Amino acid sequence: MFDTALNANDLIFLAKGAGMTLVVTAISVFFGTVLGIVFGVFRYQVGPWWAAPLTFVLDVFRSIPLLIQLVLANAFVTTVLGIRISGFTVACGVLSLYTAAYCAEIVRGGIESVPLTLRRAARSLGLSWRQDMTNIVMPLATRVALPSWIGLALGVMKDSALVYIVQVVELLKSTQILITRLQEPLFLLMVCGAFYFLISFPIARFGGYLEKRWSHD
Amino acid sequence: MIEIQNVRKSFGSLEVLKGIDLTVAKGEVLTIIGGSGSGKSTLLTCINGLEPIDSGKILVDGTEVHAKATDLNKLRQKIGIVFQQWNAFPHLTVLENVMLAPRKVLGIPKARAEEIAVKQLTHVGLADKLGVYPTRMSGGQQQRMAIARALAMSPDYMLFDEVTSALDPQLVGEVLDTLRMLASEGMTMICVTHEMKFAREVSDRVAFFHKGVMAEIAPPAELFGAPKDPELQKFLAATH
Amino acid sequence: MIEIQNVRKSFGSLEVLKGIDLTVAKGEVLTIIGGSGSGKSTLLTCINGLEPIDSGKILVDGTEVHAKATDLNKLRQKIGIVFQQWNAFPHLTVLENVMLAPRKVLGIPKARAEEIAVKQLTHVGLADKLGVYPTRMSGGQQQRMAIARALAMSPDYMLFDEVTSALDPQLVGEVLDTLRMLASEGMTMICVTHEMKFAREVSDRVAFFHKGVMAEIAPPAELFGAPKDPELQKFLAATH
Amino acid sequence: DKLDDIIAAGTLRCAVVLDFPPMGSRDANNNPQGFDVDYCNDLAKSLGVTAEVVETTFPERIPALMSGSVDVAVASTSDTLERAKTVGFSIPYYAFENAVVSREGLDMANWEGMKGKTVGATAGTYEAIWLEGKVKEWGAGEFRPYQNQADVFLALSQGQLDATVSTVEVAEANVKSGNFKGIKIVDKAPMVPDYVALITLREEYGLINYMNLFINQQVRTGRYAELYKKWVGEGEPANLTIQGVYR
Amino acid sequence: MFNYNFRWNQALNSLPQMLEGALVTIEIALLSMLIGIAVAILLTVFRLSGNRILSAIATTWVEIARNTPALFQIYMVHFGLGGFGIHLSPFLSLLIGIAFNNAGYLAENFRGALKAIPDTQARAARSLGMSAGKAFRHVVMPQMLRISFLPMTNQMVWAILMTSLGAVVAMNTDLYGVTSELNARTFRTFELFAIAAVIFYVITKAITLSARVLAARLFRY
Ligand SMILES: Nc1ncnc2c1ncn2[C@@H]1O[C@H](COP(=O)(O)OP(=O)(O)OP(=O)(O)O)[C@@H](O)[C@H]1O
Ligand SMILES: Nc1ncnc2c1ncn2[C@@H]1O[C@H](COP(=O)(O)OP(=O)(O)OP(=O)(O)O)[C@@H](O)[C@H]1O
Ligand SMILES: [Mg+2]
Ligand SMILES: [Mg+2]
Repeated sequence: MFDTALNANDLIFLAKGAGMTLVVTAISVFFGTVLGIVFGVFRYQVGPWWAAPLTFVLDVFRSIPLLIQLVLANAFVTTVLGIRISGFTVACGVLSLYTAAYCAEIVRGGIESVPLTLRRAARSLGLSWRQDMTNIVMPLATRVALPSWIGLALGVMKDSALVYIVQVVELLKSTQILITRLQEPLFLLMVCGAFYFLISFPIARFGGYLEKRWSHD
Repeated sequence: MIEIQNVRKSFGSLEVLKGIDLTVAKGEVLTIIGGSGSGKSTLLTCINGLEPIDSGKILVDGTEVHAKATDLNKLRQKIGIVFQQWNAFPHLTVLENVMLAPRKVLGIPKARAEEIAVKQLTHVGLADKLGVYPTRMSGGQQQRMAIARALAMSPDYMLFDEVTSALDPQLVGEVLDTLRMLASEGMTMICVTHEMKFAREVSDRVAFFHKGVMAEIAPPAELFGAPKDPELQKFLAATH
Repeated sequence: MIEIQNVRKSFGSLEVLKGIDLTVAKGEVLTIIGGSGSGKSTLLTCINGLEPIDSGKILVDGTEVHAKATDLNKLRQKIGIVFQQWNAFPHLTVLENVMLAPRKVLGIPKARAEEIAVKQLTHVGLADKLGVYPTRMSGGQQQRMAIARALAMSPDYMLFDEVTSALDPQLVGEVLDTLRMLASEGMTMICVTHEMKFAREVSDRVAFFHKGVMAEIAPPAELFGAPKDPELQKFLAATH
Repeated sequence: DKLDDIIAAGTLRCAVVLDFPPMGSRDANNNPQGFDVDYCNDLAKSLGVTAEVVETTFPERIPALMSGSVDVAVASTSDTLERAKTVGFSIPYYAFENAVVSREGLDMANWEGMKGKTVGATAGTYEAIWLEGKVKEWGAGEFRPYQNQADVFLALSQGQLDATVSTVEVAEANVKSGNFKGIKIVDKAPMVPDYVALITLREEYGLINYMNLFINQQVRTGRYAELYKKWVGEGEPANLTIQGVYR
Repeated sequence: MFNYNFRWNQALNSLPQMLEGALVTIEIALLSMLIGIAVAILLTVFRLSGNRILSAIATTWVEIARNTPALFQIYMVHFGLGGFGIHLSPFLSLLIGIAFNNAGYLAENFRGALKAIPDTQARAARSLGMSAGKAFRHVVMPQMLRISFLPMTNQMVWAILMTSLGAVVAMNTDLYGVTSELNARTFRTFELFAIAAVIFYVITKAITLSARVLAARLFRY
């Protein structure tokens, strides 16, 4: 089973696909997290009533298959609006918003976990809202939110397998391309699955460890 | 001087403060006693502007707390406040807890802020706990740390809201001793407390709150010795 | 009859029971007292086979509890046990809690099981709570329900492990009254308790455990009146 | 218009399907190659611009065009009337015959043997639409549209499918490669030859006109036959004219 | 504002077909949840059993399900098993792929839920004479299911969303499959997928709302 026609070039090709998976993931997680923090803080700050429109929009991103989001966004931007942008940009844009939708919930949960009395204590020492947010809320909320955030980031990495639909050649797609040429589907899929697993598994375990450790304090 | 003039405050349809008038002079120690829900905590959080008020005025050294133009962050530096529980920032060491506000709010350089913090922590008897995280300390030590943290801002006034009521009985003493020490040093203080013995000993005046109204205010000997308000009489009977 | 013969039991390197010998006759009420960690709870859970033992023997009506051939599920039907807390199954109503074991273990038809359950619940004074979920009841009511649940299996023996110690003081009385009632009805009982007054009144004999050893056993008048063991004297001095 | 835009931009972006040998595939370095890739390069050269090959799947090629991610598709697109409502076709640049491919050990004498069997093809292709229609007509058997040609042959060789229909060229290439064990060509599929054309947006008459002339020139200059020999091999390339049609 | 001509009529004509597809999507999601819950309970029991081999099997299952893309899992069910001569129809491949994923995630949830149930509950049940199995079935499991009800609802939503991955195993009767087939024929990509998106949204909302109602009726304690 392991005698394979896979050559060094193919490995580089696969590595490029894996690189694309990681790049798309990194960009989306970065912008998604930034947006998620903004949305999450906003939702917490203005209360459920004023945040309702935002809540609805974010909810939509969590209620529609990512594949359809990608197809729709691509069709909308390029066909309907007639703007020429690359599939890569569409993929990163959609995945970022998708990430932000989940991240906002995590952020809100994290902020809510900081006892109100602690925030009052900070404010009554003369700390401004911003200083309270950066010095008290952020460090404490991070402890609560980080494990879920790690789970989210890994989820985005796995979901990025779907961006092939907008012509981005990521890991799973490069694997399929090689399968077409080499016709060794099982072996190549194993390699591909192992890649995801080897990245995801240790990080997921690390997240679990952090959760356990921090819930003890 | 803290001047409270006819202050009213409601949460929704619940009127919590029904026109409070009260003046606390420089150097005075005022204790507030009263049943649960009578509005004591609410009054304290109004004094340093954490809660808005519906009508009336609160002046601290002549500055109106709830005026639009007032810089609350600046005003709060004058008024230290310590709450019942959850006072310590759990992610910072004791020293860092106390240094935080001087550095971030007053912009004091690190070395100088540390000096101040060590001084105040020594003052409340925590000189040996500097590097410790609050979760590793007893409730009484955490409360004393919170006091040091407020003192590090060199406030002119200190507000204490039942700082001992979440503590195990054997830890209450050490915190009350710290308050006594502050009182003897001439700090202007408003203490909400259930410790009648402490109130009697330390206060210049004691105020009794009942259902959002300040029903009686008098020097402790008079208030405890010859209570006039019938609700106060009931209250004292129940607590003795 | 419950016969405990030289029972030893360790958790890892910690020896919790260091050779216990004890016999409880039919109809007897035995109380066990002793400090925290002295092995009282462990002994009870060994009696109904929830915990294995390292050496020695426990016989219930002549059946060896820890013998391989013993059908523990069958044996446990004879021995009711009620723990300190978390006894009630929160997803079932009071009635369902009590009916569960008769139906699932004994295979009694629903109608008959309900009859039994209602009878036992009435017995412990919960006839008006049948459809209520345990989380809606006080701790004392939950404990009485747990007693009724054990009684519904018509056990020959009842073991009680500090059934009142997680309760608010005002709820303790109602549960102790239920135990008293059972004792007066002739149930064979082993009660681990910290309630000395109860032990004195109800027990035929009282056993004092200290660090895994049964240091003294005697009728209550003798044990409380003239304690011989020095540790028991200390223990009684501390609790009085 | 688009023709000017392409010349101004200096690049021609072609959608090509790369799991469809010999028309499109990847070489050992995983670079695109094949008949369609060469046609794209020729078209770019004639325009005096550089070619950029964008890989698409069969189901994706028209959306890619509509969304402007490519300028034209050189992707063996069958010129159906239904599609002509949405996109603009050139004259045919190639014509496929289709073959029925089945597994060894399966008793299938001719194309009618597919009746009642589990058959499949690449989603969205000419032969898939034909085959699905046949299955409906027979009222027996099952049709499965896979996402790409490779999956179809993989399913066939695993025994998940009993037969497929694909172009003769593709069928022969895959049977010959030996990558898929136990598949064999059974029969020609009784379909009208599958004429395929270059496509671009419906309203780009200038570009369509240019492409028509380009295809004509390819045949005239012998480039058509040359590339046929290079990619398909022996035999005659299909005649792109249809007898008895006024043009 | 747009140069694009929306042709909603043409797409809306396909609505009946798409709604039929939606039914298939719901069917797959529901079945995959039922299978997923049953298997997850089994995996949970395996992990509790103390048997090395059983708990290794369960752990492997859980970790693969949680650490590889669902798309990959579904593809492997079809072509991976196919390589061993096990041929599953697109429907079954998709169903089993999603159920595999569900079971892995749910088993992890159940484990967390079990930690939240005090072990005195099982002890109380055992001391009433219940066997380990009965104690688990009648006392522990119902409480576990209650604690994991919200995660289960989320997983159900995920199952609905995952049906869209069926195209890789030639699934063409579910909502996504029907939509993409219509798209291949008419190329009204935006209109068709917009309608599909709305249907998906309605389905997931219906699920979360009915889960809320169900929770209120099921868990009255
Ligand atoms: N943020 C709030 N929103 C709504 N109601 C509030 C809020 N804070 C306090 N209250 C209500 O206002 C009333 C007065 O509360 P306050 O905390 O001032 O009482 P207190 O005298 O400090 O009582 P205690 O001795 O229990 O601390 C109470 O009925 C309380 O429930
Ligand atoms: N499952 C266990 N694993 C390890 N150690 C245990 C376990 N159960 C009990 N122990 C230890 O055994 C000792 C005796 O425990 P036991 O619960 O029998 O004491 P007890 O007399 O009932 O005390 P208490 O009055 O506090 O209930 C204690 O030191 C306890 O920590
Ligand atoms: Mg208060
Ligand atoms: Mg015990």
